Amino acid sequence: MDSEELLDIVERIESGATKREKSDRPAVHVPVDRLLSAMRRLRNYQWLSFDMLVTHTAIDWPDDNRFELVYLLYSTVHGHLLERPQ
Amino acid sequence: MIASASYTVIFYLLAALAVLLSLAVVNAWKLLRAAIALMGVLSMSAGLYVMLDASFLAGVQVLVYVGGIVVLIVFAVMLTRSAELLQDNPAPLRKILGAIASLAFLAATVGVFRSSPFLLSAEKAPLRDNTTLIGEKLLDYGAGGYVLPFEIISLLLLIAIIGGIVVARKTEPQGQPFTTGGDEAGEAEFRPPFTQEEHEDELELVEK
Amino acid sequence: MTVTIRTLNELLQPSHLPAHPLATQEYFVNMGPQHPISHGSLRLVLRLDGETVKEVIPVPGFVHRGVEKMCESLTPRQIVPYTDRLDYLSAFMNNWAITRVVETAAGIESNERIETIRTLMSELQRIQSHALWWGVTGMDLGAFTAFLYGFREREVISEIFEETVGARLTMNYIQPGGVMYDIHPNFVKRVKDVMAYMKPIIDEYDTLLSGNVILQERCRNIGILSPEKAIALGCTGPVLRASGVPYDLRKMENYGVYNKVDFNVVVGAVGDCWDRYYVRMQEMRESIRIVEQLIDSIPEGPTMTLRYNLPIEMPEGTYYSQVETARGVFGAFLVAEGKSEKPYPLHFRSPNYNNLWSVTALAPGWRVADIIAILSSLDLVIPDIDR
Amino acid sequence: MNSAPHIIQIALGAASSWQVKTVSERAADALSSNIWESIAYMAVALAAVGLLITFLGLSLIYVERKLAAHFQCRLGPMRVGPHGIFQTLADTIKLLVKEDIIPQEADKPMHLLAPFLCLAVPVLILGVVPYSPMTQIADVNIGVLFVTAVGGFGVMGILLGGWSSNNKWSMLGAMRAGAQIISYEVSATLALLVVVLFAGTMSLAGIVESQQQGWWIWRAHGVGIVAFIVYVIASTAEINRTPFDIPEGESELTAGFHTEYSGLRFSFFFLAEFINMFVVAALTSTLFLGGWMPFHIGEWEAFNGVMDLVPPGVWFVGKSSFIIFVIMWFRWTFPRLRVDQLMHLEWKVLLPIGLINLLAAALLVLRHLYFFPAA
Repeated sequence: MDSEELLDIVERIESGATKREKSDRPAVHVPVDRLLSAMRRLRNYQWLSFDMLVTHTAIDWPDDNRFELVYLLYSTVHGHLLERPQ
Repeated sequence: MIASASYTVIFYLLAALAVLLSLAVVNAWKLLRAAIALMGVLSMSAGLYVMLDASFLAGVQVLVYVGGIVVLIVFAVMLTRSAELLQDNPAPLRKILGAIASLAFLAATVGVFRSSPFLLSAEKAPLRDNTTLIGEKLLDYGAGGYVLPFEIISLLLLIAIIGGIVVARKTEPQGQPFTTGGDEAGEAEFRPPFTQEEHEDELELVEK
Repeated sequence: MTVTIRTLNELLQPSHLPAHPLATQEYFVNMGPQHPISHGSLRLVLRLDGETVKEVIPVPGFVHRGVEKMCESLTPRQIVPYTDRLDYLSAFMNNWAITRVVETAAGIESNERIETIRTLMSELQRIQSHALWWGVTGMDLGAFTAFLYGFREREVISEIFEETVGARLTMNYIQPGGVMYDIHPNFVKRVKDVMAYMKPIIDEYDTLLSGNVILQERCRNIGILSPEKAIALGCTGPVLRASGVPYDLRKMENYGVYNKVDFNVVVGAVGDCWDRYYVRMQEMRESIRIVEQLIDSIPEGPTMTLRYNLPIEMPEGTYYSQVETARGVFGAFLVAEGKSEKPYPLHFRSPNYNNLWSVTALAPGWRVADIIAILSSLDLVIPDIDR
Repeated sequence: MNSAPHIIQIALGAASSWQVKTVSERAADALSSNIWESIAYMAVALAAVGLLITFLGLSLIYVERKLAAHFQCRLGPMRVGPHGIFQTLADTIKLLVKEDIIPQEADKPMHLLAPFLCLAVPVLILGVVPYSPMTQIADVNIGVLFVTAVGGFGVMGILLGGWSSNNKWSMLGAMRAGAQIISYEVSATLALLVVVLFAGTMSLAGIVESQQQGWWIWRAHGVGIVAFIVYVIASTAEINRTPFDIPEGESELTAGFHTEYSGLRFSFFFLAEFINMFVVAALTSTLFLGGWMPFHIGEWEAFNGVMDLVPPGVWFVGKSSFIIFVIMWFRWTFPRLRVDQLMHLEWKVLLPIGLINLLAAALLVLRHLYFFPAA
């Protein structure tokens, strides 16, 4: 699964997602208010089943006065890894 | 001569220790110390039994009272909040009643001592090895035998054991390992049943 | 979804006196930070009812050194020795994780020889780590002799490392662009000898401890971790595999030369302490197989593809790489700004941290002695938890 | 110059009038005539027990270390003296000069009393063990009962030590120890009763003498073997040795009931453990393996004659050492049981076996069904 495919999927299940540039793994941005429902669907849809939160970290961007939360999801059923900065 | 003198000395030593330790039992502020003093008292009385050539009785005294009963008392003390039990100051009425009861007991004891004739004869207990005799007496069903009381006591003990188990048994159902209520509830919230809309959503996506 | 956050003080409030006169009162004890089971400075607060564990509250942080923060002011090559100090029993694998992320970021190519050496070293260390774990488990469960047997085998493999790397614990060997030194001329022969020695040794471990009825009684059906729970808690490595999830990065992520060797991913059936025990025992055998397949055909080539004095330039972006260490997935998440070689933030995903929290789900309902079996079956390394 | 035959004559006369008597009997006899002689006998007995304890403490700890080391493919102590034989001595001195720490919130008198109670038990029992026909301090006619009765003080020592330390781990250890020792005492006593039934006496010297025709472990038609195994298991549990070292379970309870002890008082607990081990071994060999009786095979006179050449003391020490070795072997091989498994083993396995065994033994004794029937 590459970034484009992932974006396509996340766009369809949850609107407002954009592709995360400059990442070595498939990654999308999800607005903070859509996060919970997006995560829930990513986990619960059987053909996605991102059931494992591999790691969770944050990147601080003091210049933009914001920080980014990073969720690394993995599906033990399908074996695909998804990185979701938000 | 020396033998009987040392015998007397040892007797008074044991007796004095027993009295002192008994006082310690009633006066100790900590229950556990009282229990330890009680252990001392019982050991001293075991010593007195030995002096009377009743060594089997002495052994049983130590085995049952020190090894069993005092250990049980200590267990009970350790498992309860003994410190708080001693904090309450008894009411005056209780103090008076206690004093009356102990005085009455003293009077009764003195009365018994005065009325009973003590056989302080020169001939001591004739048996050195009285263990065999005890065994024979206990299991003899003849005229001088005690097999019936012995068996009745066994039955009584059995009843006491069963009663103890019934009293101490927990009646509420035991929880299964790992079913912590809070955790399961959180999970149920985290994984909601699919709504109809979501289900159609998924079907649609799968078709594409 | 609501999340209740309670502070440690709130968690440690003593329970009220029970209503029932015969009911017992719960109490707290501290298992650690100075306790033989914690194998380091880990504090576990146990809420006990008699000997039954009601709750386990892990309180990590006694060996927190701020490694991730320190790494922000270090160049990739300087970060490598820091990773040794996390899970010191998987030093090679930790080196490899940071090396992989830097290599992906900077686009550094490595060659077959480098990858083979890295794989060999990692697998040797996996055997070593599991051997030590076996000994420590034996010691935790009361069989002290096992501890020294475990150390005996650790020593043999440490000597291989010492010959090539020069170090025995903190390796600092796998570097961005290659490995620090070429393998020692004796390496191949020595590894073959050690592997021939190790095979019967693992059978000896089985005779010594695995077959013991007391060990089986202490481990079987104790601390059962269901696969769903294990995944939800983010457990990895032997802990997850013992629950029956065949999750092994050596098969899933295409790294090293694992795709060229034939080995099995060992999974458990029940997810109890015994499965976690046995998965590790079998993994040692599988690792020996991997080493034996590779040791005869180490390709020729340079062992460093990068000029050592040149800075490593990483273009702007986020990078994540992970490897399978002896205890599970060790990942490094690196954000490069493109301005300097230092990472902007660097985050380590350590396997022990997630594995530790599984004890909160595993422990309730078991006895104090079972906590020992559960904790030693999780195989925790404390510096890796606290970082 | 004719004094030499005279001396020999006196010596022979003494030998012919020499009777096998315990020290306590001699003291009691002397009491009626000469009090100083009696006191001297008592002093001899005390000194003998003291020396025995010192020797046992030093040697058993050294043996345990060396055995453990060889079980674990290492050398053990090697530095102090040849093969490290003075290592234990050095450690003893270290323990003696160490600071004795008493926790602030501890119940001081109880904290100080506990190690003495613990050590008193094996010391008292050492006094009644027949080491050889000539060497016994006191032959109590209730020997077996004395041994089990005195054992009760040991539990008290452990319970007190754990409670008075005011430490939850110590307390847990003490509770476990109390439950464990009391439970296993039942099985141990049942096993002892089997031998008492066969021997018809509770005196330990009497039990040894009753094994002239053969050791009770063989003679008792299998009942003896069962009782022997039950006794070894139960007494290993009673003295808290692996696999039953739950009260001090190092990796669970740090050090169990003696967590808060240091220096001399810790060494008392430590010493008590080792002396207890010897006591158990000595009792096992006395009761089941014939004590100081040599090994005889039926009517094979030549073999029996050779066996008789070995002094009885050596037989006793040899048998005890074997049992000690077995107990140490347990420790360096087995993992530790869990508390409930331990209780399960006692109440659901050992106790029924012990009871049935006692019943069987009673039947055998009633019908006189032992090997080598006594003349």
